[in-house]
Amino acid sequence: MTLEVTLAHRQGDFDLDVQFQTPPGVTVFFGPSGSGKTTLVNAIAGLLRPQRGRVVADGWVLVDTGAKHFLPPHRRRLGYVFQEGRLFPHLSVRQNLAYGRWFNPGQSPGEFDRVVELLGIGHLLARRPGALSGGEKQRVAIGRALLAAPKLILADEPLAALDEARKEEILPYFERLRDEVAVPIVYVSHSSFEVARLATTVVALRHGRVVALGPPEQVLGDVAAVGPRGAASVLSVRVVAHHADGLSELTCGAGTLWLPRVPEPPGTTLRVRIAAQEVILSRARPQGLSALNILVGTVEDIQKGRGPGALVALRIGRDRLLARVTGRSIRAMGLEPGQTCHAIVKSVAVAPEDVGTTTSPAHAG
Amino acid sequence: MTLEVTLAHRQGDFDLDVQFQTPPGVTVFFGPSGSGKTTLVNAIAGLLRPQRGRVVADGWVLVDTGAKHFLPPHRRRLGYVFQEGRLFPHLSVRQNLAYGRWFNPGQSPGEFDRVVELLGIGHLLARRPGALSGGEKQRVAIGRALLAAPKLILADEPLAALDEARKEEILPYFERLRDEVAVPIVYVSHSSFEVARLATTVVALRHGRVVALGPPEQVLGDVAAVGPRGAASVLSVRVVAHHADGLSELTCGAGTLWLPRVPEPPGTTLRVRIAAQEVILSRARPQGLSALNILVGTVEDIQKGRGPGALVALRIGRDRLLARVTGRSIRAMGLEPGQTCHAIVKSVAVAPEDVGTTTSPAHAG
Amino acid sequence: ADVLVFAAASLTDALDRVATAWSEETANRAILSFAGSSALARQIQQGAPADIFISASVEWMDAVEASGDIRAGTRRDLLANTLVLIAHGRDVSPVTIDETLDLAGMLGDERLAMALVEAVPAGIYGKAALTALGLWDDVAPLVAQADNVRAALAFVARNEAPLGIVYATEAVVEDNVTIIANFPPGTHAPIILPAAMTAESQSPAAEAFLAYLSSPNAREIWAEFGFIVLD
Amino acid sequence: MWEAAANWLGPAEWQAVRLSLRVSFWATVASLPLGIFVAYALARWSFPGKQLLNGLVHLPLILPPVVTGYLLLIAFGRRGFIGQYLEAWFGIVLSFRWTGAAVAAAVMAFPLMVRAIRLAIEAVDPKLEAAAGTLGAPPAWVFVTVTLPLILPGIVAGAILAFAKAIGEFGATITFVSNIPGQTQTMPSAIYAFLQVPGGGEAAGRLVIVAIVIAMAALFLSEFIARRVAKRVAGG
Amino acid sequence: MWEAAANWLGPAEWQAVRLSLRVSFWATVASLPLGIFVAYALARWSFPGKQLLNGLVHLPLILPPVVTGYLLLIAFGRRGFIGQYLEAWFGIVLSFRWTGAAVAAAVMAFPLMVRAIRLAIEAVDPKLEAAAGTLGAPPAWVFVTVTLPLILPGIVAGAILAFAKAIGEFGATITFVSNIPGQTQTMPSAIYAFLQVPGGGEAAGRLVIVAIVIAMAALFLSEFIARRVAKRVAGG
Ligand SMILES: Nc1ncnc2c1ncn2[C@@H]1O[C@H](COP(=O)(O)OP(=O)(O)OP(=O)(O)O)[C@@H](O)[C@H]1O
Ligand SMILES: Nc1ncnc2c1ncn2[C@@H]1O[C@H](COP(=O)(O)OP(=O)(O)OP(=O)(O)O)[C@@H](O)[C@H]1O
Ligand SMILES: [Mg+2]
Ligand SMILES: [Mg+2]
Repeated sequence: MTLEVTLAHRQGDFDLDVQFQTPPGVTVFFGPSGSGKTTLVNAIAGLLRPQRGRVVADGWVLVDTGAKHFLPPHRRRLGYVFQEGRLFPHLSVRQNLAYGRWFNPGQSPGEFDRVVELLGIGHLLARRPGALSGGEKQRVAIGRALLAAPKLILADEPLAALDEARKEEILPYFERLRDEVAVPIVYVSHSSFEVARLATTVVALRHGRVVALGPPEQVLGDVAAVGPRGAASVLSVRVVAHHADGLSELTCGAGTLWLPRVPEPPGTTLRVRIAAQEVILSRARPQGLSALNILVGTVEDIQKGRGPGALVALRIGRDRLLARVTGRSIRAMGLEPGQTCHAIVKSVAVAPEDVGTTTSPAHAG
Repeated sequence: MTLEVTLAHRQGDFDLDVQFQTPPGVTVFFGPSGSGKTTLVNAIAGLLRPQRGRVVADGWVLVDTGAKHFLPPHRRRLGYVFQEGRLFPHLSVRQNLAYGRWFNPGQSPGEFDRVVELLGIGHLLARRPGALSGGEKQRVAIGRALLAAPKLILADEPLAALDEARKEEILPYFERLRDEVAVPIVYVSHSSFEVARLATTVVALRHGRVVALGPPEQVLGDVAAVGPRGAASVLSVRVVAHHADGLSELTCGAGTLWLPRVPEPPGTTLRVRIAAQEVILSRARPQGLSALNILVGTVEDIQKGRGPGALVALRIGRDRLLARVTGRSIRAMGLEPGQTCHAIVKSVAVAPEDVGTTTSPAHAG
Repeated sequence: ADVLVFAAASLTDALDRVATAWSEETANRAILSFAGSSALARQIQQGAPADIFISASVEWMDAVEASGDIRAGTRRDLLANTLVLIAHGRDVSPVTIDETLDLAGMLGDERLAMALVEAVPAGIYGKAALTALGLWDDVAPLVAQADNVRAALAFVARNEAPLGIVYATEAVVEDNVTIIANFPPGTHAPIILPAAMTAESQSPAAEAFLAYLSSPNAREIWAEFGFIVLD
Repeated sequence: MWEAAANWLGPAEWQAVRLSLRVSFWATVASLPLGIFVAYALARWSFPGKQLLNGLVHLPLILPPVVTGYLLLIAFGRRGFIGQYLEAWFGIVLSFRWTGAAVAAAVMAFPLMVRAIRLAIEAVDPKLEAAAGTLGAPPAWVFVTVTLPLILPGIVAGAILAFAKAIGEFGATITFVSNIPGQTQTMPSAIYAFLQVPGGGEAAGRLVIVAIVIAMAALFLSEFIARRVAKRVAGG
Repeated sequence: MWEAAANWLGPAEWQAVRLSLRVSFWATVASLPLGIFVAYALARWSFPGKQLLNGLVHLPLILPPVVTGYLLLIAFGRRGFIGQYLEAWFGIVLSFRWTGAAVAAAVMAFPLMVRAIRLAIEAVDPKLEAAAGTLGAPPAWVFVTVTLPLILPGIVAGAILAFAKAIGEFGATITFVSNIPGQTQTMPSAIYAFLQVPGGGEAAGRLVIVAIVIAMAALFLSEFIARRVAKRVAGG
């Protein structure tokens, strides 16, 4: 599904004015608090009638103020995970989860159990939302949206209230929706982990305007859009083999990566987010380190930031790897564009949440 | 303020049964969703009347079911940041912020402006909560609690809805409250960053029971309590000098650390969280790396986890530094307890949020 | 001086005229409070500041007298009224009321409008008359009882009920009804409206007003409204 | 003992009690759907004539009951401008029937019912209704599955208020449908009749006690229902 | 034109209109604090006799107005078991004064007022009140700064309902304080008096129109206030 959004809407002092088009997959809205992410999602959901604009999902016109067309929310076949839960207080968890099924009966019966298990809410089914903890509420809200058999999932910071372990369990489910079920997803997040992991396309927002738009490897490498500490590279890698000591061997453009075992079978193409600040550079080939991954590349460019750090981009085969190092190191090492350089990446520094399955073909290019 | 809590409370299937005593400073409740964090905080606030138990803050008995004593919440002088905001919908942001001042008029007049500025909510003062974004609401909720001139701050995941940059701005304020104003703080968090940064004491909860209790360097090093990816060390360091290239020189037990400039003046003692997975080990002294920090220590012990990783503890002077490496690396390097080993830590890998001012003296030991 | 008169609601328009005439003649003022006799009587028993009480029923005057709330010697039977059978419409031929009248047949499946037959004087008199004539048992199931005579009149005036039993004083002023028969005097107890001064009356003009009610001027007005003035 | 209680009231009085219950029950139940509809329209929609509708609904509260009864007579009497068509087209006769008493009671109680339900609707967070919409529920379904359960306490309150009002309604009823034992003589009419005769106070008092008992029972029931609903929503 | 409007009603009628306004205003305003208190107690506290209080509050709704008026007369009349002490100790005389009419109207309207306010209180999230408590606000202050503003629409609704009811109240008033022009003859009593006179329908109709206009104005006002309050809470 492609998503075409052109919107102009003013509420109070806040002015939303965006125009973008994204390819199928997961579109992540990324931006600081108050930048207009929820407003935008509401406009797509039909909960907000934009003053001017047009939203088209996969050729299906959801709203077009010019043509005085407005599809009411209940005809849009959504699964919206609200930022504030919005569970029905008078219904049990089970009834909340089943709510959307009335209108979309085409759901396979096993799906309910699968989602309940995934979210770890089986023991809560008989309760009412009033008796849930914050994180439990949010999990039920996710389940309710997923079980509506939606044609478009809208998730507004669905994982913010959850602990790392729980996030780790739920994220792959969104990936599967993206890749296997091919449900288009609009996802709001503050977390660059989640962005790298899920996004097909990132829409970076600030003050109601789009400040960057593109695949995560591009937007996350754009210091202007994500800030120096958010900078990361996303490498496309292929699983070669799984080894007995719990490591998986992967190959990327020009080298081998060793990561803690990934679940995908050999041959699968994955994407790996490597935070720029986790990469160590060395002119000479380093010896005897505990770090297993040493990739060789060419320095493509060096951006000095405002702080003590600098962002070094290495070209490694087809990929671009970013390393964030101090200016002092650059001087000490005499780094300059064109030089050959080794990048050291710890296996264990690549978190499972940094490894995701690749998205639709649109991305391969 | 010491906090003494003994509680037994049953709600539905959930059974809270805890007993602990914490020293002055920040007590962080850490644990997965549904582990009882909010329930515990509510009991301290007096919003929940425990079935059995006793809560004493600094010798002040807040509740003692044995003695049939129960201090109502409004007499406890709290500043409670609720997990769900709970702003007063009929009051403007300004009135929400000023609410607690009616009852605690001892506040310095500049404090209001300071907190408003810190939280970046100056442009919202005239609005009502209905017209705020999720993160803005949460910031106002934090401000409201801070401005009540509380004797005890309770903060239930106050930063979960905020982006990294905003977190980064607000965390130091909590530190200042802890260190300068010496307000005791009870803080709920999922994030081990926040734990390491703020906690004087961590109370790790699971299923309504305390599973670990102690200073963050201990609890965060306890894989059983925080999981392998949460493991981190917390080093006590002293600021030596600030250099022109934006780096600060710090000294820890046995070596020099270079970090992106920290705001504290030379002489200050800080604590630095170093995630175990960001440390690279090397038997020989590494040369020509972009990483500036190379510390020498002795391997104290090696814990093999269930996965491909292992946790290596180095003794470096008075401190213990954890490194998470693969089992394969340990075999390749032939690492064993008692050996001398170099630890490589990138300057820029230590995020500003990993550097905090030290807490009360209780911690020096 | 002011005189506060508590009077049965069925006297409303006639007494208004009498009071106005009295005011014009004497420069005193009569303030009239109309309600059901029962309510007024109870209020007087509870110390209402009324000076004069004119009741639509002898029973309520008896009750007030028994509780010592009227001044001894001031009670007298002021007015009398007659009971009539009315029908809806202008040109309805009169009938004679006696034992042979097929009142139930005239009604068919429709209703005979009366005031409450156990409670409101007009209803009580009407029931007594029909009983005396032996007609009551037949028409009883067909009676629609209103809470006062005026409401019963309204049912007939709007043709909700074709026939009704009301006071002659009410019937003459309603355009949409015709009096088709007068009840013979012997069929019910005389319809008497007694008047008296209350025990607690303070007004110096109360006695004068009570007297004026039987004055020639007043008599003229009473007669105009169909009342019979007693003496 | 039971028999003693039964004999405490005469058969005519028992008849009035039974009739009052029937009239009030139907007045409440039959007007409830319309009451909910009107309350919803007033709470959530904006349309021309909204204030007029609002005023109309409140009219029976403002007008003396006798006036309301008289207006009902003019409108719904056998010769009334609506009543005659009701009879001609549907065979429905209200005047001098218990159904007419129910209509009078319903009309008098309507403003109370609508007000209570309307307040309840206004307290429902429209965000929950919006959430139901995003899950595919069309507006009518949202109303039935979300709004209606959430306003249940308000509906119960409104209905009980209306029932209580109907039990006590007198002026409009007697003016519209008079007082025919077994047909339209409700408790208040009977009480009124007793109060008109000297010494009737005792009999009236007995009926007053019965009315109080009935209304208290209804109130208890409504409290009970409202508490159960509130508890369910609070969780557990 | 203004004069024509003034002459449209006679001086006695204007007197009734003014009196009705005064009576209804004071009946509403004076009973409001008690109404809020009782509503709060019923909504939020549990105490022995709560159901009794609840029943007592509703009594005037259930009883025929005549009975309520009669009970008021017995209790608050000059010779009543309360009235005599009121007069002896405080010099307060209610019977046959406009103050008595106000008491009758207040008593009759009280259940409506309490019900509306109570519903509004029950819709307030106790979590907000708890939040105010944690910020140091003692319960009374929480009530004034949080609960009260949030239930304002309910209070306005309840007050206007009570006012409208007071404007239309007749049975209890005439039974308690009679129908004395200038003292206790409110609009409904005057309408009643007109209806006793053949041909008085037109004059009664004029007063009915005045009553409707007054009540409509009150309703408009309440809608307006409620909307403003709702808008403020929604944000902006
Ligand atoms: N009213 C209630 N009745 C029954 N069980 C409840 C009730 N409220 C909370 N619980 C349960 O108590 C447990 C602890 O809840 P609590 O809100 O303290 O969790 P938490 O640690 O704050 O979780 P989170 O991080 O998700 O907010 C949860 O399992 C929850 O389901
Ligand atoms: N009803 C309203 N009236 C005026 N301004 C509003 C209203 N609702 C939201 N805003 C403003 O619009 C801006 C965008 O809000 P939005 O909820 O879309 O932010 P967001 O990106 O979702 O932020 P967060 O991450 O904090 O949830 C904010 O600055 C907010 O203050
Ligand atoms: Mg948002
Ligand atoms: Mg919680």
